[in-house]
Amino acid sequence: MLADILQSLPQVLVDGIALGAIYAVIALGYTMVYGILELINFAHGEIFMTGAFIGVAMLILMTGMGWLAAMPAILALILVLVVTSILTGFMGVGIERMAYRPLRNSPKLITLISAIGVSFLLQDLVRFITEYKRGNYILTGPSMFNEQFSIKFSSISSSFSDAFFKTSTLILIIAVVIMMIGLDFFVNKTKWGMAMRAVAQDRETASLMSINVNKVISLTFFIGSALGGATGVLFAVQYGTIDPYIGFILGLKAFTAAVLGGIGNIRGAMAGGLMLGILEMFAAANLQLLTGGIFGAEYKDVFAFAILIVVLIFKPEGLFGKAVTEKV
Amino acid sequence: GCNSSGGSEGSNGGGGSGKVIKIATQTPLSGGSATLGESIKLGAQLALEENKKKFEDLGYKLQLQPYDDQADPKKGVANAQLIGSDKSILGVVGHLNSGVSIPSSEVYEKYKVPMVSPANTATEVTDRGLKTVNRIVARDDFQGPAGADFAINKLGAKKIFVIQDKTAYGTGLADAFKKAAEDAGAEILGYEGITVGEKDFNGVLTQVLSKKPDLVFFGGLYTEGGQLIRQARDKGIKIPFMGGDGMDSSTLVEIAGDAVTDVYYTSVAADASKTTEGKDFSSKYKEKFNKNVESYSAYGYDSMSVLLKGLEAAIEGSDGDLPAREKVAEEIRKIQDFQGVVTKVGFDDIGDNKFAKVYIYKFSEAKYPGVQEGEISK
Amino acid sequence: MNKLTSKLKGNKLAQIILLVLYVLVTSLSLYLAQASVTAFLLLLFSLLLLYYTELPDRLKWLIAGVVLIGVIPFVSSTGPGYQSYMEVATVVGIYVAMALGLNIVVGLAGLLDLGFVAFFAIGAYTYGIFATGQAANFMPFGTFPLSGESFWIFILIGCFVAALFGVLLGIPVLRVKGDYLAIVTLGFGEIIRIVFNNLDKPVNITNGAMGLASVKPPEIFGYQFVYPNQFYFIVLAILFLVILAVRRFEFSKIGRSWKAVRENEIAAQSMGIHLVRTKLLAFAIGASFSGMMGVVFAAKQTFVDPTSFTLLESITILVMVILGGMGSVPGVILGAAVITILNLQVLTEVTNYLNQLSLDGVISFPEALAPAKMQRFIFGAILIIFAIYRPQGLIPSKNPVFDEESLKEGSKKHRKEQITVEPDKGFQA
Amino acid sequence: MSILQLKDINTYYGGIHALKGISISVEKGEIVTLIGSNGAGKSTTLKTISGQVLPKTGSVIYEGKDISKQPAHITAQTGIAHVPEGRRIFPRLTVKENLEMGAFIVKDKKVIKERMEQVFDYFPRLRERLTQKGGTMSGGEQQMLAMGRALMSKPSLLLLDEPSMGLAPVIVEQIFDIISDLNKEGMTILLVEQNAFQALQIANRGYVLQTGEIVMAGQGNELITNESVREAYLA
Amino acid sequence: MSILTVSNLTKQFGGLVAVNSVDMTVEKGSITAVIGPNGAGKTTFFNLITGVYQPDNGNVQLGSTSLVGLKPHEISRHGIARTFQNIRLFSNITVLENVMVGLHKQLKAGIVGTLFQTKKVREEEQRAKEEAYHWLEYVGLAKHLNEDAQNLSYGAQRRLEIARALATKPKLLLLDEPAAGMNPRETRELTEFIHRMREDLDVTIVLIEHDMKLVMQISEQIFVLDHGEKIAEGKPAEIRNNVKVIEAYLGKSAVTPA
Ligand SMILES: Nc1ncnc2c1ncn2[C@@H]1O[C@H](COP(=O)(O)OP(=O)(O)OP(=O)(O)O)[C@@H](O)[C@H]1O
Ligand SMILES: Nc1ncnc2c1ncn2[C@@H]1O[C@H](COP(=O)(O)OP(=O)(O)OP(=O)(O)O)[C@@H](O)[C@H]1O
Ligand SMILES: CC(C)C[C@H](N)C(=O)O
Ligand SMILES: [Mg+2]
Ligand SMILES: [Mg+2]
Repeated sequence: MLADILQSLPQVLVDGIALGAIYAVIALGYTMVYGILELINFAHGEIFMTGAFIGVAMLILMTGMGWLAAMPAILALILVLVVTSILTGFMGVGIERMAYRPLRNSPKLITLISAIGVSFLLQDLVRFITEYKRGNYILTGPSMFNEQFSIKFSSISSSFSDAFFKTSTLILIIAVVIMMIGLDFFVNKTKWGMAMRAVAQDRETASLMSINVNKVISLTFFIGSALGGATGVLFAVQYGTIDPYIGFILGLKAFTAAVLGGIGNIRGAMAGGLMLGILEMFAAANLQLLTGGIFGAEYKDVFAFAILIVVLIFKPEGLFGKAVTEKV
Repeated sequence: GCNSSGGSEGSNGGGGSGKVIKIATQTPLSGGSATLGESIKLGAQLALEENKKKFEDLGYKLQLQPYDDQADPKKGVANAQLIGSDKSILGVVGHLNSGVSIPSSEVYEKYKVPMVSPANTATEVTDRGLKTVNRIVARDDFQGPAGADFAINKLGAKKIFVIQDKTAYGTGLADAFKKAAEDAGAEILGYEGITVGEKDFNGVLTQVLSKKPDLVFFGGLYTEGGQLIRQARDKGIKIPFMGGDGMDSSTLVEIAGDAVTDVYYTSVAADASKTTEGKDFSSKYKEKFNKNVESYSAYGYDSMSVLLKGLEAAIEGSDGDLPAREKVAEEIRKIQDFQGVVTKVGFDDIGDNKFAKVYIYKFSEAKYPGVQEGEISK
Repeated sequence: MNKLTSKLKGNKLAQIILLVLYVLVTSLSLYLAQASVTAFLLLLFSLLLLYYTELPDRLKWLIAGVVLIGVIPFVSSTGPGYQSYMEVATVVGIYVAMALGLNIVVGLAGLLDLGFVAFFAIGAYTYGIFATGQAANFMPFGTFPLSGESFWIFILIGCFVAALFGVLLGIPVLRVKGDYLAIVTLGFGEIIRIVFNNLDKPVNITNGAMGLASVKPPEIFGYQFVYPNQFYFIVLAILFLVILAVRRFEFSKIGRSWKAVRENEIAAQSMGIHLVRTKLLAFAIGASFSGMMGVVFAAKQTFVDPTSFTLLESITILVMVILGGMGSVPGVILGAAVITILNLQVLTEVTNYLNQLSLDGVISFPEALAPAKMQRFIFGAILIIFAIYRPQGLIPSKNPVFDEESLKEGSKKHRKEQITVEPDKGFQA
Repeated sequence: MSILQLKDINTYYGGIHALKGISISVEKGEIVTLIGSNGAGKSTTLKTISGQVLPKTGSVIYEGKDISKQPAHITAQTGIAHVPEGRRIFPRLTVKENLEMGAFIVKDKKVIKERMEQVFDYFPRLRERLTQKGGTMSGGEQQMLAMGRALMSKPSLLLLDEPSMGLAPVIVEQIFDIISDLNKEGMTILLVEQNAFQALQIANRGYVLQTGEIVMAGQGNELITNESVREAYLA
Repeated sequence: MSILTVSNLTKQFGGLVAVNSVDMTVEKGSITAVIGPNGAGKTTFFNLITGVYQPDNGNVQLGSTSLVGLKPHEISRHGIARTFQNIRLFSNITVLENVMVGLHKQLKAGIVGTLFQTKKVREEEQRAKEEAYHWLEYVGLAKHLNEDAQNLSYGAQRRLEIARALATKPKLLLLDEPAAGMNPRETRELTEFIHRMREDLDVTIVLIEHDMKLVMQISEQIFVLDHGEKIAEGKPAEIRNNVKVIEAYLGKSAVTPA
């Protein structure tokens, strides 16, 4: 049994990291907004989804105009990523303005309702536009970066099998790593990053420090949503097909990842995302083996959630969250 | 028991040119499988409108009342209550999903509203022996074995990996397939479930990769199916895939792209373009709705036609009153040889269609529909 | 207008007269214009008006009882819409009870729970498994399905089993706080659903995704409950008990300790409140309401399957609580009613109506914008609008107002009992 | 010349009329103190100046400019630093980061460093605790941090809201010394205190606030000896 | 007779020793003050006694029972009540209910009794209201009974905390800086009030305070902490003149009080 598990481990890791990377970046968006407003921004999954649609729409458009063929694919992708993240970034800012800002001094949970509302609204809006334009809201983009690779783990040791993946997986992982490093640097090492953390802890006092609180909050939404949108594009390229409802499930998982890592903690979100991705993949591939066929892949979420719960029981502040003992 | 709701038949709105008889459709008009649901509704609408004249002559005004079950059992049941309590509704065409049909039909049975399903394949739909429930397509315990037979005897599959989507439909079909395949001597290497709505099935596929089967069977719908096939091919899994009527959709091809080659599917829906009646229907449909037919359009049409036939029989001798629902249900069940545009219909004692067939298709290129490879009747 | 309201204020007789008049008019219009949803909704609205009158509580309860037990079933009973109105009312009742349960957890004890529907599922399955042949798969003794007469006991059993699970969930969960709690409960909800969806192997307990069909309807002395108008009364009775219980808990030692824990855990503890027990009690009691309604739901649907218990369902219940006004019993009732009616009746009716229009060719929509498909959009928009314009909820929670005069008298006793020195002026600036 | 002038300020919290037509002036280089009992509106006055709450009517003139409608973060950039009641340090930022926040608009790292050194001269305890999270410091330590943070912006007008609250006598003494020192170095200070005696001792002038109104004004030493002030606030 | 005996009590936060081997004995019925510079560990000391933090070492004994390892609510049941340096009221409930929470452990109502509103439960509830009201009268907040706690002024909130603590019928009452934020006159009233509490209620009081006037007037015994260690204990007169205390805490001016 162990041998079987080992055998497929390289493949599980590659797939798990790819999925986990996506969770991780979406989780960042949750964590950032949570960190600053203590709001579970339910709409974030939908921003991700919108990003995916914008990206695919652009790619389809570019294919139609023959541009995609004319320029190196990677350049096209970068272009799409940049444009999409700017668009979704502004979208995030707009959502905050209209749906959250008016509620800033209201009870915390009511903003959650507004967020759920935005989430429904966006789902239907995207659905409507896509369906209107294409007659079907399940959208499949032009296929890109489909070259297949395999890493020859078997040559390292015969107890491993080779791992197969596509170019897009590689691109996805590289892009995500760049985004994360950039963000980590921004938040922890720059002044605006520090301002974000200060606003997160005490808005009123932050404003006494010459910080424009609204601007900082907008900035936070911009960055989080831009990252989310860009991830959407990467997701679409990796998985090919998208629909308006992908944001819900992925958002949920990503939020779980954020909590696993310690919500509000940027590195935690990254680690939590990767961990969740790998765990899920591992469970789907091996639960059957591990339980002698009693539980199968359908229990993978149970497995993931169970681990989450166990982690939180022993470390209630998440993996990377610092236990802040309340000063009494 | 004591039926306290019965009572007053009351005066129904209607008036004017005879009594209003409504026939409901209940299919998903929004959400994931709205396209299929819509096509059933439109097919049914077409049939109803063609029959309007006839019923007007009998002194009744026919009306279509479409409901949206959102492919959600709870919604289906809630709507069924509405349908049941609307006395002018004398029949239902629906649903698309067995998972919705099963609970909703419990309500129909309560109110004695006859239902004819154009698409449900799960065995439990009729196996409960409800008097009001009928379907015109084949059952999963016919479809599954037919697929298994084809996989083993035609494709030579010996080691099979079964995946299903953990819905009422997917489980039912996959179970039926698995059982038949095992009986026929194939080895089932794995039996796994995936989650509807997700997009990454690499975990399960890793198992497929390491178990090295020579065929994968998927019990589920095209959205997940397409994704599954595509990701399998990306992993270098080149063996044939097979699925059931849930894969019978042009969207499957869109999603899977070239990966769709070497995919087989059984379907309970005939290709309408094969017969002249079917072709006529398609062009009528296209003309009226400016849309191409989907696999279940014609079944929506035939279901409605069968239903109206039963209704017509029930009306005889009802003296211009609304016929009782029980009567309509009885008359429908009595139908033994009705010729529709895509299928002949004759119900057995639990409401299954004796003439239902299973068709086997293959995608050899990225084009829908696939090429028909076989047609199996009971 | 303003003048009118100010005149009405304080004038109880006028309020009663107007209310009765209102009920009469709406009842009459429902009675006459049979399938009128508007009339039905307007009649329901009278309950809200009743809430805002200044009548004594007992009278309010009495009037509400008369309207709910007598007027509504009676005036809607004659027409074709009868069962569907009763169905809507029944479902509203089920959701109200659940929302009230969640309100204890979220609104009173301040524990954010995103997996609340799990308890509903547990209730539903508890009855579903034993009231179908399912139980025979794993129970070596007994004959299944149990008869519909067991339903009544199962209401209690569902209540207890759900409460038990509430405690089971609570134990591990108590270490985590705030939004961590939210995600753990969410995980719990999902786990329960997935397990129910898959427990057809190795032993077939829940029949997996196929669900449990033909659940026995309730029965008593050979009288079967099958139709919505019958379930309406079952739900009404349970709901009455639930509201009574909630009210009593809220203004009791237990309710105060919930609120204390919500407001400040450390201070609550130092007042002698057992944190763990208090939270577990909130989980258990909240869950038990859901469990009871789960049983009713299973019997009403005569079918149970896991798709009825998704995360979206939990979120919807949470929306009812927050939108209605956290911690506010009338608010939560209104919230649950509004959301359910909106989803079940208004949006459906509106879309049906628009559908009919487009079928008749009166108007035409682009396919993608078909009204049936825009429900989420409309719902989302409504949520945002409500949130922004009623951030405290539809009926914000109010703290009880104590009558100072009566307390003044009573407090003298305590003075004599414990304190020797007259402490009257003292510490006052 | 007045560095700060409040003219007939009326401030409300919802329906609560917290400031009822207050007029105050502060000359450059002065220490002015506001005293008054709980809820008199002292904190509200400071908040109105720094822009945390907006007055309904009246004007706040700072260096000749009306800033009464100016948002807090702009006001903070113009040389007014506000040490809020209850310290309000950032609990999850370290001591060092808290101080850096004080100099948010300063771009030059070197300047920040210099100022931090000056703050450490006033409050050596802060140097020892550079990496401790603000939220875990004791009450007194937090007060030092809050003042240090305000000094990081080198304000020309410092608003202090009960800086001695909860501090050890020896620290209170220090704080008052520091206030005097800062003042000697040219900083103008508006001081709100419950500790009226000490406040009036170092103040040039004082105002007495009572339920949102100024009931008395005068030189610091005048007020100390005033009978009714003694009765009400000094006891 | 001593009511509270603390021995060798120690608490560390990371590398910081917040309370270091502190011994202390408090006489029943006395008023005792704990003073010391900011960050000396006074509040931490209270937290250790009330179970909010668990000590790393040492023992806390109330009468003859050891409190170490007990949860805060259990300690409260043993008869210790406290107020908090950073006010911790139940902000969104009424003033009267805040005090009623203090009565929590004296009320016997259980789930069943509550559900059925038995006569006993109803009567108990009525008595609780009256008693809570009585405590409000006692601290002079009676007229605010129906206000939300958060809407009280700062001084009133401090008083409410005391009323809430008194409602638990403590044998030992710990007050963490009760005079903070009060002006001298209010402080003087508080001083009288504390005296009166002791007389009326037969309660032992330990308080942390930086207002030396109050401390010197009121306390029979003073303990001085610095850097977590006890550096002095004694009568006010002794402490006032203790060189170590003057240096670490009082400052020069305190030697000649105003
Ligand atoms: N955020 C607020 N919302 C509503 N009312 C408030 C608010 N802040 C202060 N108040 C009210 O405004 C009045 C003045 O309060 P303020 O805080 O300015 O008094 P203060 O003189 O600083 O008192 P203290 O000595 O207690 O700090 C008080 O009646 C207070 O209750
Ligand atoms: N939860 C905690 N985590 C880390 N350090 C803490 C914690 N609580 C207290 N400390 C530290 O322990 C020391 C003692 O703090 P404590 O609050 O007991 O001081 P105090 O004597 O009450 O001071 P003050 O008079 O200013 O309130 C301080 O240096 C403080 O920073
Ligand atoms: C559309 C089809 C996949 C429906 C399926 N045959 C069912 O019974 O649910
Ligand atoms: Mg103040
Ligand atoms: Mg302290």
